[in-house]
Amino acid sequence: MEPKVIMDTMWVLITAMLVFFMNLGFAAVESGFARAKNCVNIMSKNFIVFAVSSLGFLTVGWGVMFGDGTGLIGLKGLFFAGGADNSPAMGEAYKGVYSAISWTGVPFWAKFFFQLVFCGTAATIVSGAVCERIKYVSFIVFSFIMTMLIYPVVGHWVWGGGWLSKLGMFDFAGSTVVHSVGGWAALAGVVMLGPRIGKFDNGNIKAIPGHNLSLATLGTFVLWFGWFGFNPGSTMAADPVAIGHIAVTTNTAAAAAIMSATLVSYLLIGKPDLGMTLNGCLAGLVAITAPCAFVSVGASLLIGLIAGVLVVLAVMMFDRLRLDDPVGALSVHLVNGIFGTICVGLFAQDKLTGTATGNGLFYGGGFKLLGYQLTAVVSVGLFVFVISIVAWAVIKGVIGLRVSREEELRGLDIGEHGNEAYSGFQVFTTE
Amino acid sequence: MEPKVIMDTMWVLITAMLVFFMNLGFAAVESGFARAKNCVNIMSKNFIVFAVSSLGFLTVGWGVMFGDGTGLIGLKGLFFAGGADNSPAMGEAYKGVYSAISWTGVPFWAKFFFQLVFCGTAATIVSGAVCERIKYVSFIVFSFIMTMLIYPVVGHWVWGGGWLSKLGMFDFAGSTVVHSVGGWAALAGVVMLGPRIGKFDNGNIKAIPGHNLSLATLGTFVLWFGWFGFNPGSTMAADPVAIGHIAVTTNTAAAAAIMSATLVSYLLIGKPDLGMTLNGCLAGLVAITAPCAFVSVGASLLIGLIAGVLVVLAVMMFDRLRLDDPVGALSVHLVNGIFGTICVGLFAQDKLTGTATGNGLFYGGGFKLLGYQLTAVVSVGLFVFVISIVAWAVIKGVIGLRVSREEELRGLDIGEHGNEAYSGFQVFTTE
Amino acid sequence: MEPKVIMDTMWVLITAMLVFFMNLGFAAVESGFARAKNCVNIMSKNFIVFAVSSLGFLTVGWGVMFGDGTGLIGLKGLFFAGGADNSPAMGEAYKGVYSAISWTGVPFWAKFFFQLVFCGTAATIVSGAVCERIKYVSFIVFSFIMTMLIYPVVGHWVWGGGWLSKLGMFDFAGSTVVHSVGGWAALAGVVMLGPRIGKFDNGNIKAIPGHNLSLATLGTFVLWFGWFGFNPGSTMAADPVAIGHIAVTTNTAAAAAIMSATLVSYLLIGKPDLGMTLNGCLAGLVAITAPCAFVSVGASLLIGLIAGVLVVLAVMMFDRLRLDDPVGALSVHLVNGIFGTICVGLFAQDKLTGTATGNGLFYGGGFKLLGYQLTAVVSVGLFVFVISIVAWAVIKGVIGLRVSREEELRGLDIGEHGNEAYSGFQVFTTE
Amino acid sequence: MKLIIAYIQPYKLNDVKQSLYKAEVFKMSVTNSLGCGQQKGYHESYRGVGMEVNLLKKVRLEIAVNEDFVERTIKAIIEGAKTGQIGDGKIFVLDLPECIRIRTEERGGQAIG
Amino acid sequence: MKLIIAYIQPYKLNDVKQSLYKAEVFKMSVTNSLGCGQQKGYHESYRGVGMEVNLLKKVRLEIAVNEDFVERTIKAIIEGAKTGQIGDGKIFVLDLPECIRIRTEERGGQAIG
Amino acid sequence: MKLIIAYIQPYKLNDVKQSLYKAEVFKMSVTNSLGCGQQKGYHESYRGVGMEVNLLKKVRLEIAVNEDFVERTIKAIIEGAKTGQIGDGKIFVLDLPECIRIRTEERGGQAIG
Ligand SMILES: Nc1ncnc2c1ncn2[C@@H]1O[C@H](COP(=O)(O)OP(=O)(O)O)[C@@H](O)[C@H]1O
Ligand SMILES: Nc1ncnc2c1ncn2[C@@H]1O[C@H](COP(=O)(O)OP(=O)(O)O)[C@@H](O)[C@H]1O
Ligand SMILES: Nc1ncnc2c1ncn2[C@@H]1O[C@H](COP(=O)(O)OP(=O)(O)O)[C@@H](O)[C@H]1O
Repeated sequence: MEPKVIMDTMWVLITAMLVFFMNLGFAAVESGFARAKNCVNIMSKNFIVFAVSSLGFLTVGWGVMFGDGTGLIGLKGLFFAGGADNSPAMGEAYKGVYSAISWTGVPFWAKFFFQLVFCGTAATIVSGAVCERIKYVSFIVFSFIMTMLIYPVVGHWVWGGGWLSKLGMFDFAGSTVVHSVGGWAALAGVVMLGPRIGKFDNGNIKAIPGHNLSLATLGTFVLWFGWFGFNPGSTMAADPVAIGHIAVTTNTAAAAAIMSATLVSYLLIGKPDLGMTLNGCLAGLVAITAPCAFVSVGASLLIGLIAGVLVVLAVMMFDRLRLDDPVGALSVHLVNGIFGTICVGLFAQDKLTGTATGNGLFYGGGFKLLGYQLTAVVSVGLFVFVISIVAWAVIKGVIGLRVSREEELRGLDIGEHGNEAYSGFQVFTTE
Repeated sequence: MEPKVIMDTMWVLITAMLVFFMNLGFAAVESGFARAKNCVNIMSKNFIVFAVSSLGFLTVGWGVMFGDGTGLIGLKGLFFAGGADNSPAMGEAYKGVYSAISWTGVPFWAKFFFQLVFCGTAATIVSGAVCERIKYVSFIVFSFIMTMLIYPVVGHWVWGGGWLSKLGMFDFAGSTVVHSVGGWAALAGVVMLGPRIGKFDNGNIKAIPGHNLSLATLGTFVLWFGWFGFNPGSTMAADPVAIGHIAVTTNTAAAAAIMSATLVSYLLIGKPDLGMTLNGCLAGLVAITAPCAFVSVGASLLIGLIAGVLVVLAVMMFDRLRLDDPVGALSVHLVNGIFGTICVGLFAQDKLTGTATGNGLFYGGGFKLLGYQLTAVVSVGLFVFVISIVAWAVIKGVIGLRVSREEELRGLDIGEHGNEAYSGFQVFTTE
Repeated sequence: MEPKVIMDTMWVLITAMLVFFMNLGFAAVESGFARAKNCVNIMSKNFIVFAVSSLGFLTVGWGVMFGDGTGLIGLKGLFFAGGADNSPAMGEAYKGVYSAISWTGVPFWAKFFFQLVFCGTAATIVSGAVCERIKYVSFIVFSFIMTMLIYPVVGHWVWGGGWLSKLGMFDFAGSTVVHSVGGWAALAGVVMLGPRIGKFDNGNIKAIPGHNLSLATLGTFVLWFGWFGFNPGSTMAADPVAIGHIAVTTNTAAAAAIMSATLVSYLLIGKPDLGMTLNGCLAGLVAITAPCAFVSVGASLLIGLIAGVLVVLAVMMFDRLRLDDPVGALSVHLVNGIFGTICVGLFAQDKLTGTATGNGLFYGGGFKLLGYQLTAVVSVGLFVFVISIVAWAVIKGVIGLRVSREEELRGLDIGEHGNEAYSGFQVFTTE
Repeated sequence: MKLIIAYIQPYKLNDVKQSLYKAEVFKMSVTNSLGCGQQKGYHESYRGVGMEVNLLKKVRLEIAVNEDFVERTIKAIIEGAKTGQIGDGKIFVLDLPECIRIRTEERGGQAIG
Repeated sequence: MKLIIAYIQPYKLNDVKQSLYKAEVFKMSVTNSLGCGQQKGYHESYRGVGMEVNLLKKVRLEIAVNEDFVERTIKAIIEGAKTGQIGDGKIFVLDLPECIRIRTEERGGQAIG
Repeated sequence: MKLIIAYIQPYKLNDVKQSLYKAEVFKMSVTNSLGCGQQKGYHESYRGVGMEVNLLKKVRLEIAVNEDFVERTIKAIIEGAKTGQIGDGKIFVLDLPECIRIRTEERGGQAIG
């Protein structure tokens, strides 16, 4: 096979592996920010969720997302990724039912694997926001819905040849498709579940410190690392100039967000809170995900700085709104997923690394692109939030969403799994 | 040099690095499943074991495994990987004493490094099964024997041009060569050592919970991640179709095994035990290791489902058999290493990704291939178990195998290393 | 673009990602070797330091290091990596202001990203040595100086076309440029800060055990893993023979150092101390960093063995000298950075993997190369130590270096960040 | 003087502290403890092997008070800890012949507060 | 009533619980503790610097009983904890003038069990 | 016999052990504890939400001694723990009617040491 296919396949698979590795990062961040008594449960959720994604996306999700169909949903080759396909043939040469992704010249299963790890990321985002009170089985059921229906449908709109892509909306690596989708579904879950016992006792907000900030820090490093697969990999081709550029915009946004989040938390809280620094890093990464290939390194710096401020304010805002998100998933993925999507409309430079996005507002492109981006933000938000509320409601009705008060007090590790995370350690749980 | 050599070398080295990284995974899983008082010792064992492998495989192991020789053992270029070799020359063009591995066109040290990390994996598997009671030095000595003799001999049989490869037996990435070998050696160690104090007190089986399930979970994620080097890398060439296919069969088997192991443990134990979920993942990965390149994605799903069930039953069985394996190494690597080797004989499809394996039983190939696979299972099992028993026995005679009762009660960290793993933490050790 | 550029870019970016990942390793090792009460602070420092590096190296550092200029410092294209550049054009074809690095044919931002992660490593080395007593903000300020001035200047001398490179001194992957620089800056910090309370009470040396040796072990594994990016990646081109060779020399030195450090600590301390085993691994890796591409595998074994001995003796020596380095950063990076640089002068074989280093002393090259190496050791040592002392002194004068005694006793986590690393755990801090 | 030892449910610690403050009892020492009493334990399992856990997490309070504070202290603890459900805990009252404040070496009643 | 405090070897906890159950003593509180006694400590080292550890891990039991239970409780503890080797531990018996069950506010003897 | 309970600053544990050894008091039990007293607490925050921490880390000593050792033990503790600053801690002295050495079943005075 000619070199290009080989090189592109290597690039796609290696970056996909890095994105897969982000599952470890999410597991570590989310359990680290939660209490020791719920650690086994969070680890279990974050571990099994990728298994669920793998099966859900294989059996139906892929078909819904990439199958040729209407502007709203894929219809052909729906099940078991089993439609006709002659990858790595590209463009004209491609004969098959997954034409929306025939722009990349890698073998079929390489495409599938790369798309799968993105689907898994969207699903795992939900886990953190609903943790410390949700039933294990209820989360598993929702994850199946997420990976077989919710994510693939939005994915079809933006990356599967659906109406948003036709419209001219751009989301390079998934600020909307992955992070906002995960964020909206998480928000619906938080609303349906209500806060953890003691979080908002008699009117005032109580701090419920995470049990292991080492774990949370390592997890954030892993996510940062994995993002070098997430963004540069989304070229799905080893285009030297593009991947180099994206690696730097991605890293610069993260760095800037770390600094601004740390500074802002220092100013607002009085001390540089590690949790905020970590969330800041993730906020910058989420925000640069959509525009990473379309904006200059300078713009990525600016985007990062803003993202870092946004996330700190958002964390405090959600507390004020009495929305209990133990790990800051909403502030990171929802708020900055939206912000990042909008940034494309503001900072994009036409053909910067090849893609003809047209210019964003600040580069003389006017409101055209920005309008498309906002359309996506609103429509995706509406769709995902509504369908998720419905899904959570149905689950609540059939098997229930929340563990008993007694179980929540003792911890979900014993209640849901009969395990203890740190057997032998003296853990003092007074809430 | 022409592109193919460059691309293949990159692929071989990068995947080898991922496999190297699995050492971290094993260290985390095994120490996480053990008690805090033995954590330093397990970390030390899992850390030094790769150093031992590096030296053992360099000085002798490589030669024994790949040196031209008899069907049973390599004889040429035995020491210090120093034989004549003109890699990356391939096939006909190859002139050297390591012809069995001349089918891959990468430079010599790239071949060596890739094979080394596999040798290291086999050695590290033993560590977990014998932990919490074995003397540090005794383990080190055994690891030298393992990496200089036991592993290379079996490796020669299957991958070094030995009798099993000539016979027509297939083990793509090492269900037998790596995992069964590690498993059999571990079983011999477990038998020679006996159970930990208190494990089988007065007839009934006692649970000895691991001290850090966060660590165990992260470790399993790392192993899953590393397996994308282990299996797709075993092409030792960047063959796009093959590596994409293998990445997906590997992941699908893991996902299926996670689901089935979790479900079965829920049914048998009453709750979804995290330890079983994690072991399930590893079981699926071990089982798909031999057949990953020879079977369809559908078959990999089935193989995974079965592996997940097997591992849960095996964990319980070994307890009933009074074989004390603190981390489930036998259930994962031995049982599923055998199962995976057999799966080749059942599910293989001829030339699916190129290799002419012939068809397995379920694809009309009859019992021919299955027979070869079983021959390997039995012969390797006999050889490794017997030689390991002898090795352990000799070590026992000369330097002893097991720490004193007093040391075991206080913990091997203080006894063997004079260290504490979690200084400052209140660790309550009542067994 | 022709394959070579694509392959080289992939290699450069992927190895750069591995080096980035080493930040996690440093964070884990350093916090694991420190006490629980300072864990949040160390994690914060090691996390933010890469953000600082990213901004510092982008705004000024890159230009100082690679900008065309004098033998001492870069002058052109100084700010925001913004000079003229037509990468991936190479050698003759290159037109731009960063000609010193035009020997590699990858796009500009790929070069930048690769060099950035090395700069980050140098900065992060300081963190461990000064931990458990330094003010968060003071460390951040120093890190800016480090990444905008100190590191880039030395980098210019050796890798940026400066006087040492002209002289004929060789440092393949940075034993001097990265590790010694980090080590000298750390030494200056240790001198200016003084020891932790209680470390050298009334004349005798007190052990202050690290709080989490699991974390330290995982961190060392990650560093070992990352080093396969650090050394083989420094080819900045996917040269199959070279990268395979480097991977094996790197690993062999690490393995040998692990064995010798463990043995020596067993002989000197009475038991194989895990901390020494881990430091041994890092010592071997640092020592082989400069010579990895210039020496044989056999030589790397020898280099590793010596490095492992050196690090154990150095750790004990610094204690005797009343220099309090909680994590052994000086023994690892400074001592072995120097040793590794010298090894080039001793073990180098001309053109072994292409570079015309000339032969080292032991290969009949006489004292010529050795002389150049020693010149580098001395000049870099003088420059970095003096400028660092000045920098630390200024910071001390302006904002202070050290936290209050009361804060140090309670822990910097609460004092500097208002956080606790392990909320809920009973941590018994009697010093 | 008396030394009052109380075992309470961990999640009740804050309530008890509040009611003690209300009763102007400001000094106390708190230790985590495991308790076995009427309250039934729970079932855990690990890798397929079950185990009964009947040592439940409790918080142990130790409060030294002068005679005239004894009753209000007890009342305050009950007020804060009582739910009426098994597991609420116990209070033990011991005689305390002597008490010394290390800082001032004061002894007896005035050293307590 | 008496308050019995016992220090035992950690790995003896289960045996002591068994023998206490046999003696129909079902209620107790357990804390982990570090003890310094006749039993000699051990040597640790960290990065080349040695340290003597003479505070050994022990388990502390606190059991409140009525007078008629004192002796059988002591006997039960000894039965479960005794190995005849240094480090077995100690039992301390204190007077317990008052005992209150938080749940019911019962006092004295009937509150103990 | 007396049972001496002392709360001290954690970082003073070694000094106290030294002075106790000097006073020939070799046996003790040590537990970590959280204390609330005169010493003011500190402010923590987590993800933007503040919290007052007024339970400070303390070390709890339990030492059983014969009458003639009581005063020297108290003096030794004060000597080791006293800094003159708030937070130094407290010493409580209880009567200890009975003491048993599990290993030998000895009782009373000779079982203490
Ligand atoms: N006799 C006793 N001796 C020591 N501790 C006791 C005793 N009785 C109760 N406790 C402590 O009080 C806690 C609550 O007692 P329990 O019997 O469970 O609740 P209740 O008193 O409401 O029935 C126990 O877990 C134990 O820690
Ligand atoms: N006088 C004492 N005061 C407080 N605790 C004590 C005293 N004597 C013994 N202990 C506790 O009992 C434990 C066992 O005592 P030790 O002297 O080691 O064993 P033995 O009594 O069998 O000689 C000690 O570790 C300590 O925790
Ligand atoms: N009345 C009391 N009851 C129980 N513990 C006390 C009492 N008074 C003090 N303590 C313990 O002693 C510690 C030190 O007391 P504190 O009042 O802070 O110092 P000082 O006695 O020097 O004013 C407290 O943290 C607490 O653990």
